Amino acid sequence: LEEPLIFEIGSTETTGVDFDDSGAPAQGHKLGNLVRTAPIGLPGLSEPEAVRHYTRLSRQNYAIDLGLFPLGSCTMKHNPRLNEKVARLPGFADIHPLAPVDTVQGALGVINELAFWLIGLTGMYGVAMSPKAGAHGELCGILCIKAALEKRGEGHRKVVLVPESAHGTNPATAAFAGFTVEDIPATAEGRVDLAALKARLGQDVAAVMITNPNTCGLFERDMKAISDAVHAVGGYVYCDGANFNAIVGRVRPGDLGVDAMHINLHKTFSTPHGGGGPGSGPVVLSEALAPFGPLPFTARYEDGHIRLIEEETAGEDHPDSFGRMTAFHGQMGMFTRALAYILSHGADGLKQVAEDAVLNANYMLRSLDDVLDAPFGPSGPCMHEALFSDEGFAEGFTTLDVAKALIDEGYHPMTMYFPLVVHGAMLVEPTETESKAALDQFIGALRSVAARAKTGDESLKTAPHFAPRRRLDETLAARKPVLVWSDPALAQAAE
Amino acid sequence: LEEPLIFEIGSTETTGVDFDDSGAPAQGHKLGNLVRTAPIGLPGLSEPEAVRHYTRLSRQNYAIDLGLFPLGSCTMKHNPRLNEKVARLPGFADIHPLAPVDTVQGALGVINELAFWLIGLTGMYGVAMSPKAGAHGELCGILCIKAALEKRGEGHRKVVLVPESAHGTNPATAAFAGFTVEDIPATAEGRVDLAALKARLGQDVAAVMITNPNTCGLFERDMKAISDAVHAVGGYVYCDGANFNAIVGRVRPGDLGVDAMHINLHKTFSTPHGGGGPGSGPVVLSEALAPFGPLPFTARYEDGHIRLIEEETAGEDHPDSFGRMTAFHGQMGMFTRALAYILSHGADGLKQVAEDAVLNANYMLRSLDDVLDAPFGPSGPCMHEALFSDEGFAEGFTTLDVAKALIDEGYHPMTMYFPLVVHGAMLVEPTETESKAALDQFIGALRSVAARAKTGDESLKTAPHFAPRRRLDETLAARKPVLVWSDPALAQAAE
Amino acid sequence: MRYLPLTPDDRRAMLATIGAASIDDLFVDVPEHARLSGPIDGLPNHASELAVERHMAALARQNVAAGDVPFFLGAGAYRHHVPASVDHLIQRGEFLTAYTPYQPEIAQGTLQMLFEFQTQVARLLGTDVANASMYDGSTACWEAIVMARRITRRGKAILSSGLHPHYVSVARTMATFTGDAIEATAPCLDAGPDTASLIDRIDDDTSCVVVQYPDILGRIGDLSDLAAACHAKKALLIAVVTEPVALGALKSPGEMDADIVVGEGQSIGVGLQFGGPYVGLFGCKQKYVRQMPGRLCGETVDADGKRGFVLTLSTREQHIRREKATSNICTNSGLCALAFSIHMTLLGEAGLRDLAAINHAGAVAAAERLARVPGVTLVNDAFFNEFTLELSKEARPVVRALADRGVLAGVSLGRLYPNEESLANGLVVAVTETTTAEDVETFATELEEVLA
Amino acid sequence: MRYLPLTPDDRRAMLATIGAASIDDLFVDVPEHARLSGPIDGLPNHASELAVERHMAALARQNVAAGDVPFFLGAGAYRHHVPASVDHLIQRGEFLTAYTPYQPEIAQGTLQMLFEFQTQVARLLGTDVANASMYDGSTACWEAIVMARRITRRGKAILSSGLHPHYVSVARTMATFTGDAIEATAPCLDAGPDTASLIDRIDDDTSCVVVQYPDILGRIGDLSDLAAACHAKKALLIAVVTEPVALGALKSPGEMDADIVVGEGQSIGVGLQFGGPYVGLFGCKQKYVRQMPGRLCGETVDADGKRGFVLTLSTREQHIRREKATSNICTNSGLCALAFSIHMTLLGEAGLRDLAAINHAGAVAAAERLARVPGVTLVNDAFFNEFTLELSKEARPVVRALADRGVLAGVSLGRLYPNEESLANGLVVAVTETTTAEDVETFATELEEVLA
Repeated sequence: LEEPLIFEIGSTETTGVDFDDSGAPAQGHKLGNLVRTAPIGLPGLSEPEAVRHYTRLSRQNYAIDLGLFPLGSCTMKHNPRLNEKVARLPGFADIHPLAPVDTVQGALGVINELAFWLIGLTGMYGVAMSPKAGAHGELCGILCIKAALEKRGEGHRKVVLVPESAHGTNPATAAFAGFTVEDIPATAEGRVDLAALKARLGQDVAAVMITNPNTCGLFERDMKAISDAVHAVGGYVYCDGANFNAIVGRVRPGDLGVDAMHINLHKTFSTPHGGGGPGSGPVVLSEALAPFGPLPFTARYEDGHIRLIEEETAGEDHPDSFGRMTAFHGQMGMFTRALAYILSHGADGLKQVAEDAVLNANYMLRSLDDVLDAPFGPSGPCMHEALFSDEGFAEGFTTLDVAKALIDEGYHPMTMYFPLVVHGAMLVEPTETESKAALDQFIGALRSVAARAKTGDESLKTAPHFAPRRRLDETLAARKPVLVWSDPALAQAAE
Repeated sequence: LEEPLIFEIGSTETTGVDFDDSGAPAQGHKLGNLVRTAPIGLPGLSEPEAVRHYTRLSRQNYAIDLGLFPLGSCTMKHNPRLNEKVARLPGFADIHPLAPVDTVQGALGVINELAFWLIGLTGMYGVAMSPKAGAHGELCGILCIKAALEKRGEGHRKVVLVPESAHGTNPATAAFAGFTVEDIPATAEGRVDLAALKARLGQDVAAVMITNPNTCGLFERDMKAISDAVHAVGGYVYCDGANFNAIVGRVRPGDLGVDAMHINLHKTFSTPHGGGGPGSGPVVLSEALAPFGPLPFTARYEDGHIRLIEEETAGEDHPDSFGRMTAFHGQMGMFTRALAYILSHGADGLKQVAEDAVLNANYMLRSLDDVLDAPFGPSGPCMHEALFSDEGFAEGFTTLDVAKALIDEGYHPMTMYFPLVVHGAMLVEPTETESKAALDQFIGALRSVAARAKTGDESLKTAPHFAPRRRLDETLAARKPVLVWSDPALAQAAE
Repeated sequence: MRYLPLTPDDRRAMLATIGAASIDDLFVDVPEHARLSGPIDGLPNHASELAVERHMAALARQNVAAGDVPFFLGAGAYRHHVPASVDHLIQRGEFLTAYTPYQPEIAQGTLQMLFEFQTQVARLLGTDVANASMYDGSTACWEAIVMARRITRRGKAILSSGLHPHYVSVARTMATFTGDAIEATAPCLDAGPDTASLIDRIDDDTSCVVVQYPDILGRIGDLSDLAAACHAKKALLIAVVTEPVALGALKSPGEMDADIVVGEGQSIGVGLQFGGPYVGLFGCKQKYVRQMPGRLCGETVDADGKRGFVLTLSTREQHIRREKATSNICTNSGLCALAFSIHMTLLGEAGLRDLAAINHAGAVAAAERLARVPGVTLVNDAFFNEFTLELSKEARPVVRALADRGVLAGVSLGRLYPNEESLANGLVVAVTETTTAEDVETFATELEEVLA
Repeated sequence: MRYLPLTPDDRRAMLATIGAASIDDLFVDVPEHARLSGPIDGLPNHASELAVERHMAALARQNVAAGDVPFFLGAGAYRHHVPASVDHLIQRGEFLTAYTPYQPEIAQGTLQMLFEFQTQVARLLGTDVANASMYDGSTACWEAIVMARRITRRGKAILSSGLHPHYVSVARTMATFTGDAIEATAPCLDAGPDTASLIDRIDDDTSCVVVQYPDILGRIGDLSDLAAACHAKKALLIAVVTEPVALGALKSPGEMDADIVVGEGQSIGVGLQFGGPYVGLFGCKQKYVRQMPGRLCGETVDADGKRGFVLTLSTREQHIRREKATSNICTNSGLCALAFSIHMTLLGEAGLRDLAAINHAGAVAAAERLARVPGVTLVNDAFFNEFTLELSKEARPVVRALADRGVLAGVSLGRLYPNEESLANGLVVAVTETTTAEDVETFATELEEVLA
């Protein structure tokens, strides 16, 4: 059954919300000459219709709750329902960001306690909690670096080195902050080329941005040596923490010389993706960078009272802050969820998380490397994700075909064509919340699809066949973008 | 994708629940010689696996949230989410039925306030709140009648008259309480035959049980005359309130001489069906029967304090009570939902509920009576449900075929083969929470299926084709009942 | 009106299709005298969601939630921690807003769940089979007595003095009308249950003996001899379990040869809810399956030969049999059964055993602590997570005094047995995994003050 | 560990398949010095769900929930009643646990919702198009400034003194690094907004003028002249709406020819949540669509010709463009956008207009009542649901004193502008449909005592 758009079934006279009559006394307004007169065009549905519309829509989605979601680098793990429950406690969900500080001590306590854990797990010095998502966190880290350089009078350092396998956000962030981005090459085994990096380092380098574990699913063995070399020339080390889930509880980035790292709370600490956000990207900072972190900032005083540092007190307590990145405190609703997740696992459980994530990925790698090319397979174990290429597919068959065929097998495809360093890359990340039985079932499906790609089964080219939609015309969408609904009757009348 | 059973995917060593170590000190037990030693055989799943199992299972169900659910006599209407929310407030969900009465005044307040509404809406004298479901409520009503008769010294009255179109629970209830059940015939237009009833009345008649509106979807015009006649011979009138939703806010059964009526809270007041309960069946009582109502009983005293009448105080306040029907206070969780529903609608909204339910049913009746036989259509308007028969279907085509074909059209079928008074009955109840657009779509689907039944389209016989399962072999299930899972490996080994 | 989709335009158009001039025309069969013209006097009109939520929340705040105070009530309803995922899953519209699975092709979700539930319940109770749930433990108990009558064709049921008095009351009420004989007495504050007395009283008119395990005072006794004694007289043994968590630590009644085992499943997945809705568990031996009341889900195959599930043996039920039905019941407690089944699946055997061990250990520690309070004596020899204290004073006012001090201290036997002087000083105390050591200490301290 | 399905047996079997002797072998690439052998010192170990829930609930209880007291805070975040069905629907696993819809064939639910959201937002803001949401209003505002720079190739943004100071702060922070010029001043306690002054300052270097509507003091002014003045100088007008409910009563910025309209959508569907997650609204004129930041959902067809939706124009985005992207953003606020869209669908135009009317009427009544308190002057000529009072004393201590008396009285301008002496006595007060007449009366009474 096709689900129509709300504009096709709703009417501007229908509402699913009632108001008490007493609420609207008929007296004069104070809206000046700005009273809205023109219609808005917002359709309404009664509650039964609305519940049905959105319930039906939801069923056209794939989701973690329905099956394994092997998107490499995206870390689709189980979202515990306890976290949803605690985030909805009125004491968290129903408090205002500008409420008097004495009335929100518990909320500040959550921020403080989460900060304590993030610092402890990463071995860093401080943490900026307010960034709204991973990319926002990257920006925060880079801004800290820029502020630190300027404080040192080295604003002339304009180069940020980024490995070619980096997430696209890394160069985008550096460029946004006014830096010049230069690539660092990779070795044949998929890691940063330390020698090449060292050769490039100099007084113009502000920072390197490295993802570790990297986007090929490998740990950067030379991380400490890289950090030392960068520090030696006066630069800073930014670590993209997107893959922190592979090492949480087992490795502290602070021990490897990292100066700043954002943590995607949804990846490592299981806040829900929600079909594309909201994210949350706190940034842990080294002692060198912490003074520059953004407002607002929280600190626990010796009497146990938690005080919020905002503009009015920053001069005293946090004078070098580069300022505000967002209106309020950050993603409080994600903090409560992440804290509940962290407390549930504890230090021992988080270590197990990393171990099981890595174990599941290696099991995937070794269960498939006879039918799929694993370009870095010979280099040794992977971390939390397994990387394959399209090497060996029949002429004209692509990673896209394999991905779409997996849909027909009942799965969401893996990440495709990323990282760019591998041709037709397929990046598979099972996460630690999949059972062995679930992995075996997926491995079976992917083996079968891979075999069809190798033998050139034409039906792959038109997959998916059993999804709510067949392949969609993305070119058409981009060429003549239709971003809002317009009434076809009106459109026709206008012609 | 097939979803395996928990016994096929779980293990007795796996758990989705953690406990704190501190909770279980290793000390001596006090279990005597009854420590369990044998394995139980209960498989466990981790939380991610469990969430996925039950989410996938749920998707094999049809539900009101997915589409129109035209089950006549079952009243599948929208379940407001507000009601779910209030029922989960800790002050309702987390209180013990034997908590000191002073600590549960709000809960007693809910019971009292709902009782106030039920009495007001029905025009009756009192209400027994504790029956656990409609059938339990019927039993309660009949027990009140029996108690009243015995108090009058007329325990010899052993006959309960029941119309042939009655719900099967009516005769079952009367029989369970030790009465002899006799049928009352119906008129050609589908109502109780008043003359035949009067002819049968006498000193042996304890009560009549009448459903009004009746199971043919018609209002019993002669209800008051029936009540008067029954009362004249010393009997009582039990009204099955299953269809009260058709008249709520417009007609008070108390005005028609009813002595007892149960109210299915899920039908009239929208508590969720939940795939088969829990129900709730409060019974409103006339002044003649109220003294015999079951314990516990609540009453509001003049100081506004609500007191619970249990065994210890019944002698004083409620001496003729026939006793307890269930351990505690009844379905409190359903009371909170029903009260929220009632307060949301109010007296004006509930009247609208009845009107829209009746309007929707008549629209259905008149939009289909050209393609389906409507045996009582000529008698005039129906109430909340429209009744059709299989008259005119091609040879060998049945109501069952039409029902199963509706599944392929994306709908749950209507009630089939009930009431028994009509051949191949199809009882369609849209309820008031369906939009005109939803009705039109369903009418279109049913018209098309009806046409195929009339022309004898063979594909109907094997429907459904597009459901999670094809027609299931119910005979096999009943002949050799398999009610629990047993490990096929063990079963094979045993052979 | 937010729940009513029809617009005034819709209503006009539909009346036109019907050929009626007004809504009143559709109510033409209602006699004039019974028609109300406007909304019913004295009842308020509709309210916004915000107003209703405020009103209900204000009522909720007048209650003391168990989680907010030290809490020790049991006696047939127990406070356990229910994982958040349980409540999340039962609220999925596909479960919450589905009907009884009479159309199995589009109800396999509910049906498979019920099949899993039946198997879990049968294994837990130690019976061969189980049904798809009953209203609650007390009605399941009564249905078991009726079932024993059907099987034995005898009319006398002997109820243990350890059976929950509300369960006894339900049985007595119903028996008044059906003519069964119910033998029941109040318990004594003995250290163990009344097994020996029950064995003595079984005779050739006895349809069944009903015994609670653990009993209302928290006592536990071996049922094997009782079962043998019943069977020697061709009577049935019905065991009642009001705390299913106990079966994670204790032998099941089925293992001890009980014929029918019923229970209150509320402890697993459902919560306190002031007494309902709860979920009745009902299991029995295979040979009695066709005499079982309630809904049953069975395995079968579809037209393609695939495994599927259906409601079965419905020829026992009222919608087919009318006055010849085994019971007048036509609902089960489906959503509560789902909650039970999900929670049990999350626990698994390992989790259930751990849960039981923690409950028991907590109860042992609490019993020892409370027994050290001057004026308090522990009645039980053996117990699971609930035990009875004999106080130096009448327990009812003590419970009220402790409530005023913010401790919900247990259930006084005076409330359960208002007419039994000998029980007036008895207090039944339950301890679960939700009880902390601080809760126990607070209770002990306050109790000492109140008893002083 | 309840979230980890692997059993010890599974782990052994999988290591065998991999050919590794132990888990440590898989971490061989981590240098010795960086490997931690056991769990990290000083951090506690795992905890039960019960323990975690208790801990979090204890923290939650240390906060004063807005619903428990008379509450008048706004200034960029508003308390509105969100229907229960909104929260129910966004918790469906298929929405909650889905990823960004990069595989459109199995993500039509999210995509169609986003298309509906974009249309709702565009209509509400009065723009031709809208994107699939931004982090929040403040970041959307900054992205709009950057977008104006891209379009005009000019580097100076003029910010109205009525723009939320946190929004100004975000713009200033970011501009520090990007080199843009930001002109901004603090507001004066005038009765109307600073439109005239803004018009005067537009010059040929101006990329955009940013104006809030209603502004931080709750004032509302016609944007038409300002738009014309901008366009005369080839600058863009960016309008910022922090209270979208206002647009149910007021002309939209788009109607008054604003080029880009951004907003904070939190009022609809999302709730207060101590500041986040919120949902940024972003709409603009059709001609600027390819310069928009953020995700966009577009209509297309599938291989069978059926209508479907995809993320589109992603060539603007970082995962394709890397350092040439329009923004470094790679998430939207999907679930909050869903909540917004569902709530807006439930409201519909009629409901939104009613909601706005009730908010406004309540605010008018409250302003009149509060202005009668001695020592209180109403600043605004016109306002929607928020207005500014000038008190006879410094507002910050007054707010604290009222909090001690159980009234959350509004946002003091001293908190927002700590360095502006002239604003110290200003108090911004918001009134919504959740504010009762009793709340207002309590506020007025307590305020009178505190000011006395």
